[in-house]
Amino acid sequence: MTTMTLRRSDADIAAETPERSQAYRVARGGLVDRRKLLDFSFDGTSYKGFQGDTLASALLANGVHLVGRSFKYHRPRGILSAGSEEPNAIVELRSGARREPNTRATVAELYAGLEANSQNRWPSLAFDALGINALAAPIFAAGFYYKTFMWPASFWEKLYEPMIRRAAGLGRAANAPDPDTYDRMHAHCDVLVIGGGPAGLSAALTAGRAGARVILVDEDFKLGGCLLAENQWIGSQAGVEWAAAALDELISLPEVRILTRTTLFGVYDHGSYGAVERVSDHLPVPGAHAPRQRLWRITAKRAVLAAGAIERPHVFGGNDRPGVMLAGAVRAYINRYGVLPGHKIAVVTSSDDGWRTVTDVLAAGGQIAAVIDTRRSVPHELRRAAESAGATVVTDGYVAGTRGHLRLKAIEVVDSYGSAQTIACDCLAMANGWNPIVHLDSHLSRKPVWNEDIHAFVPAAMPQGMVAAGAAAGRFTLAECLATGAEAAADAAQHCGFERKLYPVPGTEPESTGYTPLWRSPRIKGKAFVDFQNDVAASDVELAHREGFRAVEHLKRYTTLGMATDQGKTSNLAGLSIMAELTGQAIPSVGTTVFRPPFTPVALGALAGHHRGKDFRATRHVPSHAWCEENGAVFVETGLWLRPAYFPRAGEKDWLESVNREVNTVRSKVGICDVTTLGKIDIQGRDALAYLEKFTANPFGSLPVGKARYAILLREDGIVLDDGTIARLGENHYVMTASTANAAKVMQHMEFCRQWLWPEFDVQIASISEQWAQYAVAGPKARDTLRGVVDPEFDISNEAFPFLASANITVGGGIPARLFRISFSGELAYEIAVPAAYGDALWRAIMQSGTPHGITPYGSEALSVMRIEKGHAAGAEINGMTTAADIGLGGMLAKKKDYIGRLMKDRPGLTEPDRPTLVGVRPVDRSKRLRAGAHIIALDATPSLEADQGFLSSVAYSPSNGHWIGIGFISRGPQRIGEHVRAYDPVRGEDFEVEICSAVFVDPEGSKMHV
Amino acid sequence: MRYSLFSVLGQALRGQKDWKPQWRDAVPRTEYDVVIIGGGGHGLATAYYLAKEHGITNVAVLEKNVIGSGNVGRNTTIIRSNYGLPGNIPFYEHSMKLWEGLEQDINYNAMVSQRGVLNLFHSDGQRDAYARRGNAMRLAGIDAELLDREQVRQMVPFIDFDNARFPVKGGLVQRRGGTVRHDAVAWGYARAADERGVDIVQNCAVTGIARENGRVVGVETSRGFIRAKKIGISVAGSSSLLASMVDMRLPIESHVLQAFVSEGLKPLIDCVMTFGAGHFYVSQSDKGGLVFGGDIDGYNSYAQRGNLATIEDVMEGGMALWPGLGRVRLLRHWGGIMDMSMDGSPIIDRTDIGGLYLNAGWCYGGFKATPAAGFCFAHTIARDEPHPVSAAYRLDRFATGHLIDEKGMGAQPNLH
Amino acid sequence: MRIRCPHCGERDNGEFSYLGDATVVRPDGMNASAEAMHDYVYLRDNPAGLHRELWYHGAGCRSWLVVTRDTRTHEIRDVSSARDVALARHTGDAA
Amino acid sequence: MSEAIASMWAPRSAWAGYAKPGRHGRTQGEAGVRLTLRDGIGLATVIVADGQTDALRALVSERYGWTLPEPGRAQLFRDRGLVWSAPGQWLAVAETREALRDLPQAFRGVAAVTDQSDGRAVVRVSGRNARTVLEKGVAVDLHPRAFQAGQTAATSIAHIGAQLWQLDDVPTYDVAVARSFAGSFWSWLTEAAAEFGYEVEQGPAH
Repeated sequence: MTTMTLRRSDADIAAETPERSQAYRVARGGLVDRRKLLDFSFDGTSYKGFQGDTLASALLANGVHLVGRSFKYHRPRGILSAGSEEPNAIVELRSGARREPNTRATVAELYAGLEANSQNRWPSLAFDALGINALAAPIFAAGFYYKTFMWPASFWEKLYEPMIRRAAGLGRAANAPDPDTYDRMHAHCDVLVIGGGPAGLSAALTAGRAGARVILVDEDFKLGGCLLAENQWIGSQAGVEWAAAALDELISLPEVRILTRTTLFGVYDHGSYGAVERVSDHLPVPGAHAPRQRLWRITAKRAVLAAGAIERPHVFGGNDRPGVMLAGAVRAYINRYGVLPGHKIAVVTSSDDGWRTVTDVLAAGGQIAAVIDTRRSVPHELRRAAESAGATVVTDGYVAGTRGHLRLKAIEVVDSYGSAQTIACDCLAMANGWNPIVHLDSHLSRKPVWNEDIHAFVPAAMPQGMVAAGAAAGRFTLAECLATGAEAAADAAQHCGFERKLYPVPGTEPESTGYTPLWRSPRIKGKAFVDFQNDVAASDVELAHREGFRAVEHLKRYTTLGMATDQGKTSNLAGLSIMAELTGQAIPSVGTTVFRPPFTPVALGALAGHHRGKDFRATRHVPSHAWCEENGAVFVETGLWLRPAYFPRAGEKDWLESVNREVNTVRSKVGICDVTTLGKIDIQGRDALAYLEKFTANPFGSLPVGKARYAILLREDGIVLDDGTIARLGENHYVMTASTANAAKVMQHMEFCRQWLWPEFDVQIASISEQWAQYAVAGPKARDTLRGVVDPEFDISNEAFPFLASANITVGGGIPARLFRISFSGELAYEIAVPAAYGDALWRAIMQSGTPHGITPYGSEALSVMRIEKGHAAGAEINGMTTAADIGLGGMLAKKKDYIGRLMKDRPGLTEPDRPTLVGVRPVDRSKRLRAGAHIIALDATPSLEADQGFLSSVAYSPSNGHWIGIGFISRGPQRIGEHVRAYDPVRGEDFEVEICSAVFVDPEGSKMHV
Repeated sequence: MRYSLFSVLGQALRGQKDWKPQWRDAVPRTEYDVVIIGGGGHGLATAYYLAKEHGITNVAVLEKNVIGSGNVGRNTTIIRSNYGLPGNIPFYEHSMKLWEGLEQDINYNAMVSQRGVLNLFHSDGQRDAYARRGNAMRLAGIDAELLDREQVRQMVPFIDFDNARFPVKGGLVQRRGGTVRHDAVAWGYARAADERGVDIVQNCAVTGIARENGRVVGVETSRGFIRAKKIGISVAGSSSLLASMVDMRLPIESHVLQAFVSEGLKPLIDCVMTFGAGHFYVSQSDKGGLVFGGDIDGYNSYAQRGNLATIEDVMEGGMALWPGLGRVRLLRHWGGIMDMSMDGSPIIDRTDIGGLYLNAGWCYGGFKATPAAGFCFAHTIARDEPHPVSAAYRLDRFATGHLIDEKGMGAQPNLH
Repeated sequence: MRIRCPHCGERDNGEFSYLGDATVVRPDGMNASAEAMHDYVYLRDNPAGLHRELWYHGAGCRSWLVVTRDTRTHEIRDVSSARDVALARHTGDAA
Repeated sequence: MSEAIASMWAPRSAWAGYAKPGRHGRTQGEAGVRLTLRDGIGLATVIVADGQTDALRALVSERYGWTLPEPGRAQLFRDRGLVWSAPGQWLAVAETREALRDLPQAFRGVAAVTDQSDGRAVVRVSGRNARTVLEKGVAVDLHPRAFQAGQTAATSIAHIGAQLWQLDDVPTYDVAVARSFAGSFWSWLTEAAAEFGYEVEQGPAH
């Protein structure tokens, strides 16, 4: 038997003298590496711990129990558990941009230099000013805020709410971008084993030996689960040794993947699972090129849920006092970490396994102050052992209250006769039975079922290939864990096509798991907490009952029970049991809480992975991108594309001057613009024309080979989907363009029509958007410019290649190209396409060829100005709400064919004469700047919704006109040309007179395109 | 007992012993003037306004589960009236006005918090669309401000202004928008309706709707037949299932929308903020949790849970907008079932069946509409004609083409 | 969610986009009525249970698929090529 | 055409501006991943006309000695052949674009052919950690029990549409993405490969 290295008085404990390093560390034993001493700090005080410690075990080794303040009452809180269920010991880990609020000290691995701070306290943890809230606890009952803070109404935002918000919340998030990276991994397996305790290890061994692809996931940094925390034997080996041997064998199996430090947080449909691996959280900072965490997206044919169970606290007065712990946690700190959590430890138990604590404490050299068993009969040998160690043993008793402030000093015990006594102790271990971890199987909306034998919810019929084993299935003995894990895995492997083979399970010591839970102490002194973190007391459950919040969902929402960061892992059942008692129902009749993913909280960064900053979404570059960058283009995000917006030149004072120059140059000389972003679709096949006739709203039957035509597409509801051009390259060969924004949508729609609506058509459709670099070359000198790049055998004169002509040509001495004579700008214009690898070369060649003609590159801004000058509808007009008639193209629609959208476009609401219709607008005072989004109202109107007559959709400064112009939708617009109205734009403080005019501001006859 | 600071203080001294159930758990009677199917926010508000505005108190609200267990308790608590189309604007503004006086009206603190709703934009086109919307709001007398990048930076300095894939160019803010404690809305309306005599019947599932001569006469329920002169359906998420009981097909699909909450944090963000270049919106609850969401999962579902692809999409949006969130942890995510309508707008109307009324199709915008939906649905039921502010929400608008399609997505519910 | 594309095998639902009800049939041709078109475009059974629905494997083989799925549990009973289903439907019309 | 212009007509690599030859990422030990940029290869979409699958099968066999692959399969010999890409659709692959130049003519009436040689950026991923790197982005099971040499998948990687095919059991993969996405794909690929160290090299020029 070992003894403690130091014996300390209570006064010493209260003083928390840091220089007495690791005073509570047992001399030997535990799984920490005592050769690796680590420095760390908590609230600015330095301590030492060992490799293999958690922050919690290291703090306990140093006698630190007080680690946090509660949410509402700011009560001092300590360390309840030794695992991820911890509600109390949550701290801010690290600092600066890496600060991690609400980190559970019980799972935070110790590393050299770890820095942690308590949270939700001011000015200090020991003296928290808001501790005064505890005094006001009689007022701050559940739901009190629904009943007050209502007068006067304006005070809520100004006074009450800011006050509440400052007081509420827990830790502080970092206030800088997260400097670390997050990785993502897709993994597939036959058998996923969740949990690396005895059941999980047994399962992984069985499935792995069968040859199945196995993934074993455990949230801990060490495999073994309860074997690490308990003194148990498997065959001739200590449990820990058996686990180590199992791990060795698993590592030797090539198809077994072991993921430690990995929490399986969510179960999704069809065998999809989410897990997060904390790759670098046990290090001061991630290594070079290493992520902080990695999201595992696992697809498994079968899963064995061996996640274990969570011990239940007792509900009695002051059960939240630092020093009050779960009994299993006390054993874990002793056996795994070599730490005695107290000098004089008392045990309150409703189960046989609580008595193990007595054995373990004594074995570690600790003192047992008392054992209170809430049951009538206790095995004699257990009682004798405790009494012979000097402990007071009370049966059929309970704990009513606790004493101490920042640390437990004594408990008030009531015996079976109802008489009370005070027993001094600095740690109380609670053993009230175990709840199987049913969280994961309830993620797919399965409700667990009540098992009266073990007084706990257990998984119901499991969803989609999952099966529970071991403690997670309510099979608590070590023998059952090993056996059920193996059986579940053997079945799973068999399902996946492997031989079902069970290996002999090694023997274990007999275990008694009998217990009769005490849901709450009959007499309670002080506040008895059900949900520690959210400060929900038994009295709050009573109040909820009184006010009619009796269903589990109401109870939870009214009291906030189970809604804290621990999701009520240690509290839900206690709340239900009290409500059951109050309503005279059985526990399952009150209801079950549906646990939501994630099992434990997951960093947002891990779920986002690579996709942040510039990598949030892909960036598509146009073929001329390199040239544009070299030449100082200003780029703009257009969907996923990055397009050159304009090309500033030295001496130009703002973007407008550059854009004006680009427009003027195009209109007077020549310009080149990268229009590769357009969708380009190749359509071939015997029925290509028949298909297009049904697909497009305007007729195409008469389009000859070598010609292009504007195309208008409707949705089936009669609204315009998109517009583009269709060129006929051959008898059964067309190429269509779609707008940049709608390219993917149009392609999907075409496939829908081909595959689903009209499968009988023999038509082949391929996207060629990426294959071709395509440039608009526009302006009076466009032909002269192109002449310099088009191979000489091709005649591109106006006669040979008139407006709307299209042809396959070659450039640069045999490079295949496509030439279309189409114009968005209203000028003599071409679009020329070459295979994208030659896009850069073509651009440079055109720039060179155009230099004598004064060519300018122009960007999306000038492109937009020129299309507005021509009154062409684009994205702001084809906005999903407008009909072809609305944008002035009603006359183009075919009369004699069936096509998508034909019937629905004629509904009365879409054909009303008052519908806002596309027209132009110009300011009466030509110096005024129009703004898109301004509404149109009559000159004498009082602004109101009823006065609204339309709005401006697109505006531009027109260098050709020398003033701002706009196009937009105005009720009966085309009939009101010349009328003056107001452009009403209060969000930008503008309201001035404008004139309704034709939407075509430049070359209304369209003669320039035809020269 | 009336709720006030004094009653709370008084009860603090008496150990909170005198509080009574906030509403009676009523046993259904055999006949009512009006039966409202659905004890969510809308159904309870409808019952309250039937009693308050129209003096109709012989009303039952039938809820298959417990009240407030549907979308009123599963949403992200946002209220706003920043719509752009004339069919929507007056309705949502009416709702906003009701929110502004709600707590005093029903004597229940639902924590209506007008902390502002900020919609970010990232392109000139988006700016113009928001300007159009803001101007429409201003025309209707609703507050709206267009902010430039620097003004946005002052409101939310922590978002990514330096390295963003889609740089923030500005925002549209409605300062009267904000959040409300969602559960309290259901409970508050329940308590206020109960006080006026409405029966709130829980655990009472409607299994059939009985008709005689083209008129409804009552409902079959798990607790027996209940006669009713008029029946209002207010069961967002399940509207099609109820409609199928009278052989109606609706322009609605049921879809799952996920919502998310982070661990509790000290105050970080003081408004509701929406990302304009991805699916992400966020606010912070009074308890400190960041409440956020994104796009619907996109497929028909009644399962109240979603899948990882959407979760990742939302988190990517969150990290892109607010890279300081990387180490903040997601605490919980869940799903609610939306009535996704064919134009993204709701229906408050009579049906072709006498005495049967429909309140449906709220997409993911139903919570903010709760007071006005109740108010207008009560009006429609009581007067047999639409209330002027909800007059556009007709069931036949899909046939007539009077669509209210704010997003311009057309007849595909999962795109709204 | 995982969808077993009949051409590509099982894939994550993120690769697919959803359109909706596959039981409604477009009233094709010049004789179609506006009323029938309205029903096709707007009205849905929206069942809680098995639902035949159209998905597009956009990030894979660009096939439209008819998926039979339970909307209460997301369980998928069948996935077929939409074109095959459509061709069978057309053949059925002719017969 | 002037001589000055003629000298300009050089194709530009889809990876130009993004990929830099040499060793990157983790510096210790041998690079775990080798990234070979495959420029100048020939690619073409072949879509069979209705009812012509048998005719196409015969044609590819007679004319090119290729096999028409079943769904999910790639039939390549010395970097030439067909990769299945969709029902009735294949991607023809050759070491040069010229090698596929006569395809449209050869398949006339049987299949529609569209050149995609410039539409895709192709990178060959090999080395010890090749599969692991791809598994970071590919949701398809690449384990040898599920995916072997001669198999292909059209899928998405980091939100970018991609087609990959496995060339051998080492394993070596070719990954093709749309050309305009090359920069973003490269950003993902190199971030995924950095922890193993990676070597970038230009593929053989043709």
